[in-house]
Amino acid sequence: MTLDLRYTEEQEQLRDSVRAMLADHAGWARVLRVAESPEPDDADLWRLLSVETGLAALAVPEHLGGAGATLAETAVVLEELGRAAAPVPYLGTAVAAQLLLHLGESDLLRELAGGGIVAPALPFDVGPAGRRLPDVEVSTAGDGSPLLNGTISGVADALRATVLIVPAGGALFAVDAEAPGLRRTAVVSLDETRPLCDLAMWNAPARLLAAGDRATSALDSALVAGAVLLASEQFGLAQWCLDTTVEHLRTRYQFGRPVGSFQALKHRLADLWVELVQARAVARYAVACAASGDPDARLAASLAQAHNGPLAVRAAEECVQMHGGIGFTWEHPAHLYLKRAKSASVAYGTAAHHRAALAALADLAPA
Amino acid sequence: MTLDLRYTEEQEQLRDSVRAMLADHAGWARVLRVAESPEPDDADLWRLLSVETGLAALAVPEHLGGAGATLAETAVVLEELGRAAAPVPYLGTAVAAQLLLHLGESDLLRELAGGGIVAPALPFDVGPAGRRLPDVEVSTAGDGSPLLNGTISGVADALRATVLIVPAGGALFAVDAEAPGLRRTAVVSLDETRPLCDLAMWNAPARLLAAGDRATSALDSALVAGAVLLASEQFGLAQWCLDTTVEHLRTRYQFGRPVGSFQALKHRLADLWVELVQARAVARYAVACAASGDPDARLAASLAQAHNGPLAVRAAEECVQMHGGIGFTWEHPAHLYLKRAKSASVAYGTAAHHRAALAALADLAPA
Amino acid sequence: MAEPVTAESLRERVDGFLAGHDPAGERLEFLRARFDAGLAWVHYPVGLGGLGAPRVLQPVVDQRFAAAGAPDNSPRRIGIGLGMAAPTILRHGTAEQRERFLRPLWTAEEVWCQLFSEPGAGSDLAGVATRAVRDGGGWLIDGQKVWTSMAHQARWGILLARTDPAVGKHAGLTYFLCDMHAPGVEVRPLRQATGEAEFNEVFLSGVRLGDELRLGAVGEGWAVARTTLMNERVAIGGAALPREGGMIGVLARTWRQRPELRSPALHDEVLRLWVRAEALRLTGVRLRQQLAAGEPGPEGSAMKLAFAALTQQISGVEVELLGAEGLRHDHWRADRPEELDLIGRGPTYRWLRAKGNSIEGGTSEVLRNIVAERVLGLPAEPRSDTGVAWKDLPR
Amino acid sequence: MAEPVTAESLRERVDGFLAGHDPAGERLEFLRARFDAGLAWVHYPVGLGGLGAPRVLQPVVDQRFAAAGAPDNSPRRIGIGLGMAAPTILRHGTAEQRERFLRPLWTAEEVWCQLFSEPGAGSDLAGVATRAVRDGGGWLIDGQKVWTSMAHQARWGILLARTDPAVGKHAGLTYFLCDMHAPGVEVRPLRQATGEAEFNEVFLSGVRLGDELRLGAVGEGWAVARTTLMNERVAIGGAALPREGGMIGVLARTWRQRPELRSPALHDEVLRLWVRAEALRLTGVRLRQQLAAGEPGPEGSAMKLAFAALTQQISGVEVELLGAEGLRHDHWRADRPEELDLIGRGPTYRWLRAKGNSIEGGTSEVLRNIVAERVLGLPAEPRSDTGVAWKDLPR
Repeated sequence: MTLDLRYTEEQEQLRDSVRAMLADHAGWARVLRVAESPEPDDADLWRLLSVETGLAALAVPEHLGGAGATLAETAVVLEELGRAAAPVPYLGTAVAAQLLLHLGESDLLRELAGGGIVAPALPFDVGPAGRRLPDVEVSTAGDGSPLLNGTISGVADALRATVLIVPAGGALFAVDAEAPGLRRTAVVSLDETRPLCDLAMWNAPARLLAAGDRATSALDSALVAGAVLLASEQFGLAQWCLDTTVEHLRTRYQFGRPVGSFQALKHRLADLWVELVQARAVARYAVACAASGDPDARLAASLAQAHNGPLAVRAAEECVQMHGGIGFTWEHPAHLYLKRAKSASVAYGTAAHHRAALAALADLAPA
Repeated sequence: MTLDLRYTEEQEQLRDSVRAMLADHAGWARVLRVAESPEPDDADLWRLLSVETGLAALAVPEHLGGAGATLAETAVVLEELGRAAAPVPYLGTAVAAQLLLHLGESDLLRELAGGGIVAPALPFDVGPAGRRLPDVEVSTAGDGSPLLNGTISGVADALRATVLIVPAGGALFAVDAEAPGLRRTAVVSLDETRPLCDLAMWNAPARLLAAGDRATSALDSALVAGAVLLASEQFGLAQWCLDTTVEHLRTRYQFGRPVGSFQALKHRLADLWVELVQARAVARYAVACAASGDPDARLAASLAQAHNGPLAVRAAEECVQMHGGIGFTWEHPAHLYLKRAKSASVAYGTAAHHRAALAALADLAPA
Repeated sequence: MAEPVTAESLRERVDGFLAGHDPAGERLEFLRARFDAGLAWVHYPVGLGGLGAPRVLQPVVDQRFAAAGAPDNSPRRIGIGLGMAAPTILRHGTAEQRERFLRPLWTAEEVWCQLFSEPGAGSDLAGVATRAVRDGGGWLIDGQKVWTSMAHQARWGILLARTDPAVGKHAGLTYFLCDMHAPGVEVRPLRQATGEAEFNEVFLSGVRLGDELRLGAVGEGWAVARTTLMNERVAIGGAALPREGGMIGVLARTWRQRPELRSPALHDEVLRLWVRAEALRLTGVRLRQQLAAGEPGPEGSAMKLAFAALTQQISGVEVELLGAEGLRHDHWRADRPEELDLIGRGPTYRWLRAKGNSIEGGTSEVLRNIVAERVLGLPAEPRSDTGVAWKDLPR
Repeated sequence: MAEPVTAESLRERVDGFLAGHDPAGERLEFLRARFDAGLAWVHYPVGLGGLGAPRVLQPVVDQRFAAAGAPDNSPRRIGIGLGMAAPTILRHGTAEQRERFLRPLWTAEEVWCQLFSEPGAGSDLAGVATRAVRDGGGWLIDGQKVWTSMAHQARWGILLARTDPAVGKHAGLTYFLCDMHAPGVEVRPLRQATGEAEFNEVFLSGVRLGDELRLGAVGEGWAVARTTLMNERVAIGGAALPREGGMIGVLARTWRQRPELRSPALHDEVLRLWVRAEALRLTGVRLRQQLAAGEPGPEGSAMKLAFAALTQQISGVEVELLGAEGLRHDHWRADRPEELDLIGRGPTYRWLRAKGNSIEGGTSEVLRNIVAERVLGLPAEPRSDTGVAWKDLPR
């Protein structure tokens, strides 16, 4: 074990600046307004994160317009986006970037670095462990170019995407979001800070990106990256829930004393903190493995999801409960985190799927 | 649902008298001494329960020397024996009685009612759900009488038994405990209030009790009765743990206040009480079903074990933890209950086995 | 009335009543007549809708009326009136108050709501800040209440208000019957995490209430409120359900009907929840048998605690089982449902709404305190709020 | 000593030392010489076994000695001396005390034990009742201590005793170094649920201690004890283990090697525990990286809490997996083990012994209080024991 699980000084600086920016531009009242609106995300915030600061293309090489950083820095940004429950298509774009990097797709990486949104066209619960890909059929147009037919339900971060990356027939295709025959239908989603949509394709023209092993390996690495990055977002979300609950309990009085002085609540929060300490360690290990191409990356990704998915839900649930009635109202941010945590716990494979994957990876065969 | 889940007045009186008797004759210091001794159980207490009061043969009909009561009364006695962690072979004898009643074996029932110990020769973890029976072979002596060969490990309540009931080759046999070729070896057991033993048979002469469907159905009903009765013992044990912990916390002072005034402990004990309330209901339902031959009896037995087995362990664990250091010493009774609860959680099928059985009984098929 | 009332005599009375009153006739007229015949709530006194009969005989009457196709008084809609206001008025009200309020309450002509909780007084109900100040012969009320279900439909509210801030928090309270149509009462819907607005905020600004609307003596509000709260806890418990009759049935059916969703890990999870749901159901069966036999126990608190935890977990597993499909919500409209229905909408709704089960009607934390102290007899925590004037308590 | 000590210079020093001292020679002589050369604990001051070097450089020295096959000072056997007594003597001791005690402590010539806990003062350590009364120029000690590991081997004990019962409980304490060979010290083995007697009760009856054995000022005992306790918490954490290096490895191997025992429900249980064990292991890896970088954090408390819960659950599942076979115990002899070993014996031993993990070295409840207040910054509970003379506290 030589992987460093700490944050670098640069990463801490990155965190500080992202947190300050989100405090100014993604306060929860604004997040709630975006969630209530028919808009799928916060276009202004996305512009800030992509065009203006380049944070959306951290891992894209500098010569393609990116920042030349790694997954490890991307994960730090996601911790902060989780803290803010920020309504931006950052995760999907980061996963797309991993896939495109794997394929060396310079043009799309350049588009992404320029503020374009490239979205993996995957049901949100498909991950390195989890459900199978939907069947999308590939046919051929008169000019020999590929056409796609099929539906993909429950896709995240795709409603404002400019390009979709569609797995079909064992290969990977790029589909222009404005392509004829492609329809996106917004889904009323549990988590309106990251709403899902359904994709339908009728002879949608597509461009082949990769086929065979090359496609499989690119998709695998993207799915692992998704599980890994999401674990950092979940950690950040859970940390917000703990911090916010602690703050509330320090200042809320009942029975003539701060509610946070009641021992039963203190012990539950202490236990939650114990879990959070571990959530950070597994998230950092997963990031370190994925960023360095360590052979343990796949196991680390499933470990991180098996641990952090349920933890984030539990943190959000405790946050609601310990706020009492106020935490159950629409006008308090807790429900935004609750919904996002639950939605994220399904994303890139549920904890149950990841434990099943670990059974194989850690040689613990079923009964 | 017309089964009455309450205790009758007679049952409450029975409970009072058993509790008073055990308070006089099975205080924990005595239980500890028996557990430490090479003796498998408390022979004096057994004499009191069997010969002197007839409590060991409650369910045996009066014309065979028993009390002519039912499983429901036997279960009340077991609640109290659980409370006392009493070192007597009551459970095994009660299960044997069910089996013998099913077969109409008057002679053995009479022996049992006279203070004899009849033990089912089953590994302690064999139940209506759980592991399979060990293979015991049946051969024939020169005079045509059956001989048994094989080993049965981890049998409870058998060390002082006068007769063993052995399942072999799909049939049921009675084997005299003094029979040549039968060897009982005491096992150093986690729970020395109900120690296990290993049985080895080399051409042990046996008497056929039943074969075929009759044997299967008698064994099934005995195993269901075992799971059902044990659930009441587990409830009684858990109730002792809660009561004792509450009493300790009311009288133990730390930080200038009774430890029981600390909210974190109060909430944990309240949660435990919530489980206990349910444990009593499922135990009484199982008893009511088994006593009345309700077709739901098998489901009720697995439900009761799936619920009460883990609950009793948790109650004993909380008892140890909330007593602090003193609860971890040999000279405090908590460890006797801890060990008995864990041992009982394996008996007649573990909770995991019973949940698997419920999957079939409640039509919840596996993946 | 010298003769004791029995199940048999009650059945006869109902049959006699039905002979003279057509169950298919005008609903309100029928209900009023039933009340006047003492067949509303038979354990209430004669003249107030009852016969002074044992409470356990009520089902005999209800079943007889239901069998005859008689109209009911929409008991779920007027649950707060029946469950909380009525027993409190009966116990603490004057003859005039009982006379005035109980009949229209029972016939559902007048809906009631409960004005207890405040933004600053949730778990600590005795800490309410809403002021009631003497104003001529009556009272002037100012304050804000919250989590008031049915306030937008209610004619009357049971109100806890502070009449003396200079004494200890329990001592300075008085209980009122608040006219929800009085000037200064403003009801605003309170939207919750599900998007709905089951509840309301109620703003009381210079609301004038006559002294005849005071229930119990000045300064006795906490004692009166305890009657209300005690009855709230008894009321919770719900009806007897068959196996898989509750939320577990939804999960079990999805498991059975959608084999493609199953995974081994969730199988055991479903089974664990099934065990807990069935254990809780049997606990309810046993509790009802005890109540019917006149042996009430504290198990109702256990049921509320277990129910809240269980519904939260079952619905959480349902969403997980469905995967991305389980993340689809039906709508976020700010509906105003009048009854809690955890089954009617989809999995995400169930999961969100169930979060409220451990908060409403006494948080699970408060309930655990009560169980620990009143059921188990564990000592109270050292208090920080006794012997201190309410106005001097930190808030 | 003007030059700063570096890893390189330390390696040179060790090599120089080894050139002059044969690692295969007489053990005690070698250890004493190592101490005198400042190569015992390099962060201690010069003259007291150290070089005033950064603490993080200690492994450099230890590894160099180990590589040369040098004898060690059996660090686990003298853990209480190294981890608790030494830092306290260093910080609060007089020059004479440091001189007298640190060298034989480090060389393991003198084993130490801790005389803090009492039957009536466990979680509430500051409530100790053992009295120390002035007796001429020294002190007379009377009382009873409990949970004292190594007392039967120890030459010295660190002792917390009450010198003034008439003041608040923290203010009336004084800290002593107790001569375990003094008349009136009686050590009795304390048998625990496992059957073993790892610990002792220590009865102190009229034990005379000279005033030179007082550590810190009279009435300053609590402040001195805090140094000890702080170091106890730092000490817990254990060594870095490879994946499956702990108790989870035993369970995983049984799962792999005994397919006939497997059941689907336990499969998911084993996987859940595997996830938690690996998460905890990685947390330890990260914590050690932080410590090595000189950035200590409060995560050690998290590790102790999680470790206790996890070992209890893993061993519980192991017994369940084995079924009746898992109920076989090896022996109930009252052995006196000197080291905690959760792996060496069987499943039932592991399960029983792990119960102690959430009690010893600060119960999990006390630790949660500390985390809530010191890490999360949640407010303290109202105290019942401040501003009250110790003798007047309810007990």
